[in-house]
Amino acid sequence: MIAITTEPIDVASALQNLQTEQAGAIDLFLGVVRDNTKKRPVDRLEYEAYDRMAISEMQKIADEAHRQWPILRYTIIHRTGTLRTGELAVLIGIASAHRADAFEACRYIIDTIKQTVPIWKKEIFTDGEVWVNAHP
Amino acid sequence: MIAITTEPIDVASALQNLQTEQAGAIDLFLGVVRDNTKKRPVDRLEYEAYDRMAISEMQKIADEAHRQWPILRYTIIHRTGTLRTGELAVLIGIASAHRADAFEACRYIIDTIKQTVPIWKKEIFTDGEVWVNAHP
Amino acid sequence: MNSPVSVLLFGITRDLTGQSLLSMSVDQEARVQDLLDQLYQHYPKLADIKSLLVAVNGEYAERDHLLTSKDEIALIPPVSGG
Amino acid sequence: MNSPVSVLLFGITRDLTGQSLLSMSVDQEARVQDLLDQLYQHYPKLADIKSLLVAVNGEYAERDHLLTSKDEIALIPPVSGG
Repeated sequence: MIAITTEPIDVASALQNLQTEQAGAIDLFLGVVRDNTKKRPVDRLEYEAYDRMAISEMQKIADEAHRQWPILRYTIIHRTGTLRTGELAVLIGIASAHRADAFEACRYIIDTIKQTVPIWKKEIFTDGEVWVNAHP
Repeated sequence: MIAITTEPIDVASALQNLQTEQAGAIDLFLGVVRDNTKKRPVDRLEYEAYDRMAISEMQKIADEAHRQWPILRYTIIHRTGTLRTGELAVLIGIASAHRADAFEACRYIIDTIKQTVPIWKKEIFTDGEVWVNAHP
Repeated sequence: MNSPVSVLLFGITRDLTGQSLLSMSVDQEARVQDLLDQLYQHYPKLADIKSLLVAVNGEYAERDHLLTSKDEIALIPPVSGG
Repeated sequence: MNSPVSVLLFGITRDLTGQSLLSMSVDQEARVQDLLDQLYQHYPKLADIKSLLVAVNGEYAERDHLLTSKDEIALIPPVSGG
Protein backbone atom coordinates (compact mmCIF):
# COMPACT_ATOMS: atom_id res chain seq x y z
CA MET A 1 0.00 0.00 0.00
CA ILE A 2 1.35 3.40 -1.05
CA ALA A 3 -0.29 6.67 -0.10
CA ILE A 4 0.22 10.39 0.16
CA THR A 5 -2.10 12.00 2.66
CA THR A 6 -2.69 15.29 4.42
CA GLU A 7 -4.20 13.41 7.38
CA PRO A 8 -2.16 12.30 10.39
CA ILE A 9 -0.52 8.92 9.75
CA ASP A 10 -2.32 6.13 11.59
CA VAL A 11 0.31 3.64 12.76
CA ALA A 12 -2.18 1.10 14.09
CA SER A 13 -4.02 0.77 10.79
CA ALA A 14 -0.72 0.63 8.88
CA LEU A 15 0.32 -2.21 11.14
CA GLN A 16 -2.93 -4.07 10.57
CA ASN A 17 -2.39 -3.69 6.87
CA LEU A 18 1.04 -5.33 7.17
CA GLN A 19 0.02 -8.37 9.17
CA THR A 20 -0.28 -11.70 7.45
CA GLU A 21 0.00 -15.25 8.74
CA GLN A 22 3.37 -15.82 7.06
CA ALA A 23 5.02 -12.72 8.54
CA GLY A 24 7.56 -13.39 11.28
CA ALA A 25 9.08 -9.92 11.21
CA ILE A 26 7.77 -6.41 10.73
CA ASP A 27 10.07 -3.42 10.53
CA LEU A 28 8.38 -0.07 10.82
CA PHE A 29 10.30 3.13 10.16
CA LEU A 30 8.76 6.42 11.24
CA GLY A 31 10.13 9.78 10.15
CA VAL A 32 9.21 12.32 12.81
CA VAL A 33 9.38 16.13 12.81
CA ARG A 34 12.19 17.15 15.18
CA ASP A 35 12.31 20.40 17.08
CA ASN A 36 15.78 21.27 15.99
CA THR A 37 17.76 21.39 12.76
CA LYS A 38 21.29 22.71 12.88
CA LYS A 39 20.52 24.22 16.28
CA ARG A 40 17.89 26.54 14.80
CA PRO A 41 14.47 26.07 16.41
CA VAL A 42 11.88 24.79 13.93
CA ASP A 43 8.36 26.09 14.34
CA ARG A 44 6.82 23.81 11.72
CA LEU A 45 7.49 22.00 8.47
CA GLU A 46 5.56 22.27 5.26
CA TYR A 47 5.65 19.28 2.96
CA GLU A 48 4.43 19.35 -0.59
CA ALA A 49 4.43 16.65 -3.22
CA TYR A 50 3.97 16.30 -6.94
CA ASP A 51 1.43 13.67 -5.97
CA ARG A 52 1.02 11.78 -9.23
CA MET A 53 4.75 11.42 -9.79
CA ALA A 54 5.54 10.86 -6.10
CA ILE A 55 3.18 7.87 -6.05
CA SER A 56 4.67 6.40 -9.21
CA GLU A 57 8.25 6.92 -7.97
CA MET A 58 7.38 5.27 -4.65
CA GLN A 59 5.83 2.39 -6.58
CA LYS A 60 9.09 1.95 -8.51
CA ILE A 61 11.02 1.83 -5.23
CA ALA A 62 8.60 -0.71 -3.74
CA ASP A 63 8.83 -2.84 -6.89
CA GLU A 64 12.62 -2.77 -6.75
CA ALA A 65 12.55 -3.73 -3.05
CA HIS A 66 10.23 -6.59 -3.97
CA ARG A 67 12.78 -7.80 -6.51
CA GLN A 68 15.65 -7.63 -4.02
CA TRP A 69 14.01 -9.05 -0.88
CA PRO A 70 11.25 -11.61 -0.17
CA ILE A 71 8.72 -9.08 1.09
CA LEU A 72 5.26 -10.27 2.11
CA ARG A 73 3.61 -6.87 2.52
CA TYR A 74 4.66 -3.25 2.51
CA THR A 75 3.14 0.07 3.47
CA ILE A 76 4.52 3.44 2.44
CA ILE A 77 2.68 6.55 3.61
CA HIS A 78 3.97 10.09 3.24
CA ARG A 79 2.15 12.98 4.76
CA THR A 80 2.00 16.45 3.19
CA GLY A 81 0.87 19.83 4.46
CA THR A 82 1.83 21.54 7.70
CA LEU A 83 3.48 19.36 10.34
CA ARG A 84 4.59 20.25 13.84
CA THR A 85 7.19 18.75 16.16
CA GLY A 86 6.42 15.15 17.05
CA GLU A 87 4.16 14.51 14.07
CA LEU A 88 4.90 11.68 11.65
CA ALA A 89 5.99 12.72 8.16
CA VAL A 90 6.55 9.26 6.74
CA LEU A 91 5.91 5.63 7.61
CA ILE A 92 7.60 2.69 5.90
CA GLY A 93 6.49 -0.77 6.98
CA ILE A 94 7.79 -4.10 5.74
CA ALA A 95 6.52 -7.55 6.67
CA SER A 96 8.65 -10.56 5.81
CA ALA A 97 9.19 -14.09 7.03
CA HIS A 98 12.64 -13.28 8.45
CA ARG A 99 13.93 -10.13 10.05
CA ALA A 100 17.00 -9.37 7.93
CA ASP A 101 14.79 -8.87 4.87
CA ALA A 102 12.43 -6.52 6.71
CA PHE A 103 15.27 -4.35 8.03
CA GLU A 104 17.11 -4.18 4.72
CA ALA A 105 14.08 -3.50 2.55
CA CYS A 106 12.78 -0.86 4.95
CA ARG A 107 16.09 0.98 4.99
CA TYR A 108 16.45 0.74 1.22
CA ILE A 109 13.00 2.25 0.74
CA ILE A 110 13.42 5.23 3.06
CA ASP A 111 16.95 5.94 1.74
CA THR A 112 15.72 5.86 -1.86
CA ILE A 113 12.57 7.89 -1.17
CA LYS A 114 14.79 10.67 0.11
CA GLN A 115 16.74 10.63 -3.16
CA THR A 116 14.16 10.29 -5.92
CA VAL A 117 10.59 11.01 -4.83
CA PRO A 118 9.28 14.51 -5.71
CA ILE A 119 8.37 15.67 -2.21
CA TRP A 120 9.72 18.89 -0.75
CA LYS A 121 10.08 20.09 2.80
CA LYS A 122 10.23 23.68 3.91
CA GLU A 123 11.51 24.34 7.39
CA ILE A 124 9.86 27.32 8.99
CA PHE A 125 11.91 28.80 11.80
CA THR A 126 10.93 31.52 14.18
CA ASP A 127 13.17 33.80 12.12
CA GLY A 128 12.90 32.65 8.50
CA GLU A 129 12.30 29.66 6.27
CA VAL A 130 14.23 27.37 3.96
CA TRP A 131 13.47 24.70 1.36
CA VAL A 132 15.60 21.79 2.54
CA ASN A 133 18.42 20.75 0.14
CA ALA A 134 17.43 23.33 -2.48
CA HIS A 135 19.13 26.48 -1.46
CA PRO A 136 21.89 28.00 -3.52
CA MET B 1 12.04 0.92 28.94
CA ILE B 2 12.54 -2.83 29.23
CA ALA B 3 9.76 -5.25 30.10
CA ILE B 4 8.70 -8.88 30.06
CA THR B 5 4.97 -9.31 30.06
CA THR B 6 2.33 -11.96 29.62
CA GLU B 7 -0.09 -9.33 28.26
CA PRO B 8 -0.42 -8.56 24.54
CA ILE B 9 2.20 -6.01 23.44
CA ASP B 10 0.64 -2.56 22.98
CA VAL B 11 2.38 -0.94 20.00
CA ALA B 12 0.66 2.43 20.40
CA SER B 13 1.80 2.90 23.97
CA ALA B 14 5.32 1.72 23.12
CA LEU B 15 5.38 4.34 20.39
CA GLN B 16 4.23 7.06 22.76
CA ASN B 17 6.97 6.05 25.12
CA LEU B 18 9.57 6.51 22.35
CA GLN B 19 8.51 9.94 21.19
CA THR B 20 10.56 12.94 22.21
CA GLU B 21 11.02 16.34 20.62
CA GLN B 22 14.55 15.58 19.46
CA ALA B 23 13.64 12.33 17.69
CA GLY B 24 13.66 12.51 13.91
CA ALA B 25 13.59 8.76 13.37
CA ILE B 26 11.94 5.81 15.07
CA ASP B 27 12.61 2.25 14.05
CA LEU B 28 10.22 -0.31 15.43
CA PHE B 29 10.89 -4.01 15.03
CA LEU B 30 8.10 -6.47 15.73
CA GLY B 31 8.65 -10.19 16.03
CA VAL B 32 5.43 -11.94 15.08
CA VAL B 33 4.31 -15.57 15.47
CA ARG B 34 4.24 -17.11 11.99
CA ASP B 35 1.98 -19.94 10.96
CA ASN B 36 4.73 -22.03 9.51
CA THR B 37 8.19 -23.18 10.52
CA LYS B 38 10.04 -25.54 8.23
CA LYS B 39 6.74 -26.31 6.48
CA ARG B 40 5.25 -27.81 9.64
CA PRO B 41 2.04 -26.07 10.76
CA VAL B 42 2.43 -24.34 14.12
CA ASP B 43 -0.60 -24.38 16.40
CA ARG B 44 0.90 -22.06 19.04
CA LEU B 45 4.13 -21.02 20.68
CA GLU B 46 4.95 -21.06 24.34
CA TYR B 47 7.53 -18.59 25.53
CA GLU B 48 9.12 -18.72 28.94
CA ALA B 49 11.78 -16.53 30.48
CA TYR B 50 14.11 -16.53 33.43
CA ASP B 51 12.62 -13.13 34.11
CA ARG B 52 15.16 -11.64 36.48
CA MET B 53 18.12 -12.58 34.31
CA ALA B 54 16.33 -11.83 31.04
CA ILE B 55 15.70 -8.26 32.18
CA SER B 56 19.30 -7.78 33.26
CA GLU B 57 20.66 -9.28 30.01
CA MET B 58 18.35 -7.01 27.98
CA GLN B 59 19.57 -4.06 30.04
CA LYS B 60 23.17 -4.95 29.16
CA ILE B 61 22.25 -5.04 25.48
CA ALA B 62 20.47 -1.68 25.69
CA ASP B 63 23.44 -0.17 27.53
CA GLU B 64 25.83 -1.44 24.87
CA ALA B 65 23.57 -0.03 22.12
CA HIS B 66 23.59 3.28 23.98
CA ARG B 67 27.38 3.26 23.93
CA GLN B 68 27.53 2.49 20.21
CA TRP B 69 24.78 4.76 18.86
CA PRO B 70 23.30 8.12 19.88
CA ILE B 71 19.95 6.76 21.03
CA LEU B 72 17.37 9.13 22.48
CA ARG B 73 14.91 6.53 23.75
CA TYR B 74 14.45 2.79 23.54
CA THR B 75 11.73 0.28 24.31
CA ILE B 76 12.24 -3.45 24.57
CA ILE B 77 9.23 -5.62 25.38
CA HIS B 78 9.20 -9.40 25.25
CA ARG B 79 6.03 -11.33 25.76
CA THR B 80 5.88 -14.73 27.47
CA GLY B 81 3.18 -17.37 27.77
CA THR B 82 1.07 -18.86 25.01
CA LEU B 83 1.07 -17.01 21.69
CA ARG B 84 -0.87 -17.75 18.53
CA THR B 85 -0.25 -16.87 14.88
CA GLY B 86 -0.20 -13.13 14.29
CA GLU B 87 0.55 -12.18 17.90
CA LEU B 88 3.59 -10.09 18.76
CA ALA B 89 6.33 -11.88 20.67
CA VAL B 90 8.78 -8.99 20.86
CA LEU B 91 8.94 -5.27 20.19
CA ILE B 92 12.16 -3.29 19.89
CA GLY B 93 11.81 0.46 19.39
CA ILE B 94 14.58 3.01 18.98
CA ALA B 95 14.23 6.76 18.70
CA SER B 96 17.19 8.78 17.47
CA ALA B 97 17.86 12.08 15.77
CA HIS B 98 18.90 10.40 12.50
CA ARG B 99 17.64 7.23 10.88
CA ALA B 100 20.86 5.26 10.44
CA ASP B 101 21.33 5.10 14.20
CA ALA B 102 17.76 3.90 14.79
CA PHE B 103 18.04 1.11 12.19
CA GLU B 104 21.46 -0.07 13.36
CA ALA B 105 20.71 -0.01 17.07
CA CYS B 106 17.37 -1.76 16.56
CA ARG B 107 18.92 -4.53 14.54
CA TYR B 108 21.80 -4.93 16.98
CA ILE B 109 19.37 -5.28 19.88
CA ILE B 110 17.12 -7.92 18.31
CA ASP B 111 20.10 -9.88 16.96
CA THR B 112 21.77 -9.89 20.37
CA ILE B 113 18.58 -10.69 22.29
CA LYS B 114 18.28 -13.85 20.24
CA GLN B 115 21.80 -14.86 21.27
CA THR B 116 22.08 -14.07 24.97
CA VAL B 117 18.75 -13.46 26.71
CA PRO B 118 17.35 -16.43 28.68
CA ILE B 119 14.01 -16.76 26.94
CA TRP B 120 12.86 -20.02 25.40
CA LYS B 121 10.32 -20.79 22.76
CA LYS B 122 8.50 -24.07 22.36
CA GLU B 123 6.78 -24.66 19.04
CA ILE B 124 3.64 -26.70 19.40
CA PHE B 125 2.60 -28.38 16.18
CA THR B 126 -0.52 -30.31 15.49
CA ASP B 127 1.64 -33.44 15.76
CA GLY B 128 4.26 -32.73 18.41
CA GLU B 129 6.34 -30.04 20.03
CA VAL B 130 9.92 -28.82 20.08
CA TRP B 131 12.05 -26.39 22.11
CA VAL B 132 13.59 -24.21 19.42
CA ASN B 133 17.42 -24.46 19.11
CA ALA B 134 17.70 -26.89 22.01
CA HIS B 135 17.13 -30.29 20.55
CA PRO B 136 19.88 -32.87 20.37
CA MET C 1 5.82 27.69 -35.46
CA ASN C 2 5.35 27.78 -31.67
CA SER C 3 3.33 25.61 -29.36
CA PRO C 4 2.32 26.16 -25.73
CA VAL C 5 3.40 23.79 -22.97
CA SER C 6 2.36 23.92 -19.34
CA VAL C 7 4.91 23.66 -16.58
CA LEU C 8 4.16 22.76 -12.96
CA LEU C 9 6.35 24.37 -10.31
CA PHE C 10 6.96 23.04 -6.82
CA GLY C 11 8.91 24.01 -3.75
CA ILE C 12 11.63 26.56 -4.26
CA THR C 13 10.84 26.95 -7.97
CA ARG C 14 7.35 28.09 -7.09
CA ASP C 15 8.66 30.49 -4.47
CA LEU C 16 11.29 31.94 -6.83
CA THR C 17 8.85 32.47 -9.71
CA GLY C 18 5.73 33.23 -7.71
CA GLN C 19 3.89 30.78 -9.99
CA SER C 20 2.68 27.22 -9.52
CA LEU C 21 1.73 26.77 -13.17
CA LEU C 22 3.32 28.43 -16.19
CA SER C 23 2.25 28.29 -19.79
CA MET C 24 5.32 28.60 -21.98
CA SER C 25 5.47 28.98 -25.73
CA VAL C 26 8.27 26.82 -27.17
CA ASP C 27 9.45 25.85 -30.66
CA GLN C 28 7.80 22.74 -32.03
CA GLU C 29 11.05 20.82 -31.93
CA ALA C 30 11.93 22.07 -28.47
CA ARG C 31 13.71 19.82 -26.00
CA VAL C 32 13.88 19.96 -22.21
CA GLN C 33 17.08 22.02 -22.38
CA ASP C 34 15.42 24.61 -24.64
CA LEU C 35 12.57 25.02 -22.18
CA LEU C 36 15.01 25.42 -19.28
CA ASP C 37 16.97 28.05 -21.22
CA GLN C 38 13.76 30.00 -21.78
CA LEU C 39 12.79 29.69 -18.11
CA TYR C 40 16.23 30.87 -16.97
CA GLN C 41 15.84 33.94 -19.20
CA HIS C 42 12.49 34.85 -17.64
CA TYR C 43 13.42 33.82 -14.10
CA PRO C 44 17.18 34.12 -13.68
CA LYS C 45 16.96 33.08 -10.02
CA LEU C 46 16.06 29.54 -11.10
CA ALA C 47 19.67 29.14 -12.25
CA ASP C 48 20.73 29.37 -8.59
CA ILE C 49 19.10 26.05 -7.72
CA LYS C 50 21.89 23.58 -7.39
CA SER C 51 20.32 20.70 -9.24
CA LEU C 52 17.13 21.30 -11.18
CA LEU C 53 15.54 18.31 -12.89
CA VAL C 54 12.59 18.15 -15.24
CA ALA C 55 9.80 15.59 -15.34
CA VAL C 56 7.70 14.96 -18.41
CA ASN C 57 4.39 13.17 -17.84
CA GLY C 58 5.45 12.14 -14.37
CA GLU C 59 8.83 10.67 -15.33
CA TYR C 60 12.29 12.17 -14.97
CA ALA C 61 13.38 13.34 -18.43
CA GLU C 62 16.81 13.87 -19.95
CA ARG C 63 17.83 17.30 -21.23
CA ASP C 64 17.45 16.16 -24.86
CA HIS C 65 13.91 14.80 -24.38
CA LEU C 66 11.62 16.18 -27.11
CA LEU C 67 8.56 18.11 -25.89
CA THR C 68 5.03 18.17 -27.24
CA SER C 69 2.16 20.47 -26.34
CA LYS C 70 0.34 17.57 -24.70
CA ASP C 71 3.09 16.94 -22.18
CA GLU C 72 2.68 17.61 -18.48
CA ILE C 73 6.01 19.16 -17.61
CA ALA C 74 7.23 19.75 -14.06
CA LEU C 75 10.30 21.38 -12.58
CA ILE C 76 11.80 19.16 -9.91
CA PRO C 77 14.14 21.01 -7.55
CA PRO C 78 16.22 18.90 -5.13
CA VAL C 79 13.80 16.65 -3.26
CA SER C 80 13.64 16.54 0.53
CA GLY C 81 10.90 14.08 1.45
CA GLY C 82 11.03 11.62 4.31
CA MET D 1 31.03 -31.41 54.36
CA ASN D 2 28.13 -30.90 51.97
CA SER D 3 25.91 -27.87 51.35
CA PRO D 4 22.61 -27.63 49.49
CA VAL D 5 22.20 -25.40 46.43
CA SER D 6 19.03 -24.72 44.53
CA VAL D 7 18.91 -24.96 40.77
CA LEU D 8 16.25 -23.43 38.53
CA LEU D 9 15.37 -25.28 35.35
CA PHE D 10 13.84 -23.80 32.23
CA GLY D 11 12.73 -24.95 28.81
CA ILE D 12 14.06 -28.29 27.68
CA THR D 13 15.93 -28.85 30.96
CA ARG D 14 12.64 -28.70 32.84
CA ASP D 15 10.97 -31.03 30.39
CA LEU D 16 13.86 -33.55 30.50
CA THR D 17 14.03 -33.62 34.31
CA GLY D 18 10.36 -33.06 35.08
CA GLN D 19 11.48 -30.47 37.64
CA SER D 20 11.50 -26.68 37.64
CA LEU D 21 13.50 -26.41 40.87
CA LEU D 22 16.05 -28.87 42.21
CA SER D 23 17.84 -28.85 45.53
CA MET D 24 21.26 -30.42 45.09
CA SER D 25 23.78 -31.29 47.73
CA VAL D 26 27.29 -30.36 46.61
CA ASP D 27 30.75 -30.26 48.19
CA GLN D 28 31.59 -26.99 49.90
CA GLU D 29 34.30 -26.26 47.34
CA ALA D 30 32.12 -27.27 44.42
CA ARG D 31 32.35 -25.42 41.12
CA VAL D 32 29.84 -25.14 38.28
CA GLN D 33 31.41 -28.11 36.52
CA ASP D 34 31.01 -30.29 39.61
CA LEU D 35 27.32 -29.44 39.81
CA LEU D 36 26.86 -30.24 36.13
CA ASP D 37 28.61 -33.58 36.55
CA GLN D 38 26.24 -34.45 39.39
CA LEU D 39 23.22 -33.36 37.34
CA TYR D 40 24.35 -35.44 34.36
CA GLN D 41 24.60 -38.47 36.66
CA HIS D 42 21.04 -38.04 37.92
CA TYR D 43 19.59 -36.92 34.58
CA PRO D 44 21.70 -38.37 31.76
CA LYS D 45 19.39 -36.85 29.12
CA LEU D 46 20.67 -33.38 30.03
CA ALA D 47 23.96 -34.32 28.36
CA ASP D 48 22.11 -34.42 25.03
CA ILE D 49 21.49 -30.66 25.06
CA LYS D 50 23.92 -29.22 22.60
CA SER D 51 25.05 -26.24 24.62
CA LEU D 52 24.07 -26.02 28.26
CA LEU D 53 25.15 -22.93 30.17
CA VAL D 54 24.83 -22.12 33.86
CA ALA D 55 23.89 -18.84 35.46
CA VAL D 56 24.78 -17.95 39.03
CA ASN D 57 22.79 -15.14 40.62
CA GLY D 58 21.46 -14.05 37.24
CA GLU D 59 24.82 -13.92 35.44
CA TYR D 60 26.37 -16.39 33.04
CA ALA D 61 29.07 -18.29 34.98
CA GLU D 62 32.20 -20.09 33.83
CA ARG D 63 32.65 -23.79 34.54
CA ASP D 64 35.22 -23.06 37.27
CA HIS D 65 32.99 -20.59 39.12
CA LEU D 66 32.88 -21.47 42.84
CA LEU D 67 29.41 -22.13 44.28
CA THR D 68 27.98 -21.23 47.67
CA SER D 69 24.74 -22.32 49.27
CA LYS D 70 23.34 -18.79 48.92
CA ASP D 71 23.66 -18.79 45.15
CA GLU D 72 20.65 -18.81 42.83
CA ILE D 73 21.76 -21.24 40.16
CA ALA D 74 19.97 -21.75 36.84
CA LEU D 75 20.48 -24.07 33.92
CA ILE D 76 20.38 -22.12 30.65
CA PRO D 77 19.72 -24.32 27.62
CA PRO D 78 20.13 -22.70 24.17
CA VAL D 79 18.00 -19.56 24.15
CA SER D 80 15.35 -18.92 21.52
CA GLY D 81 13.71 -15.61 22.37
CA GLY D 82 12.65 -12.99 19.89
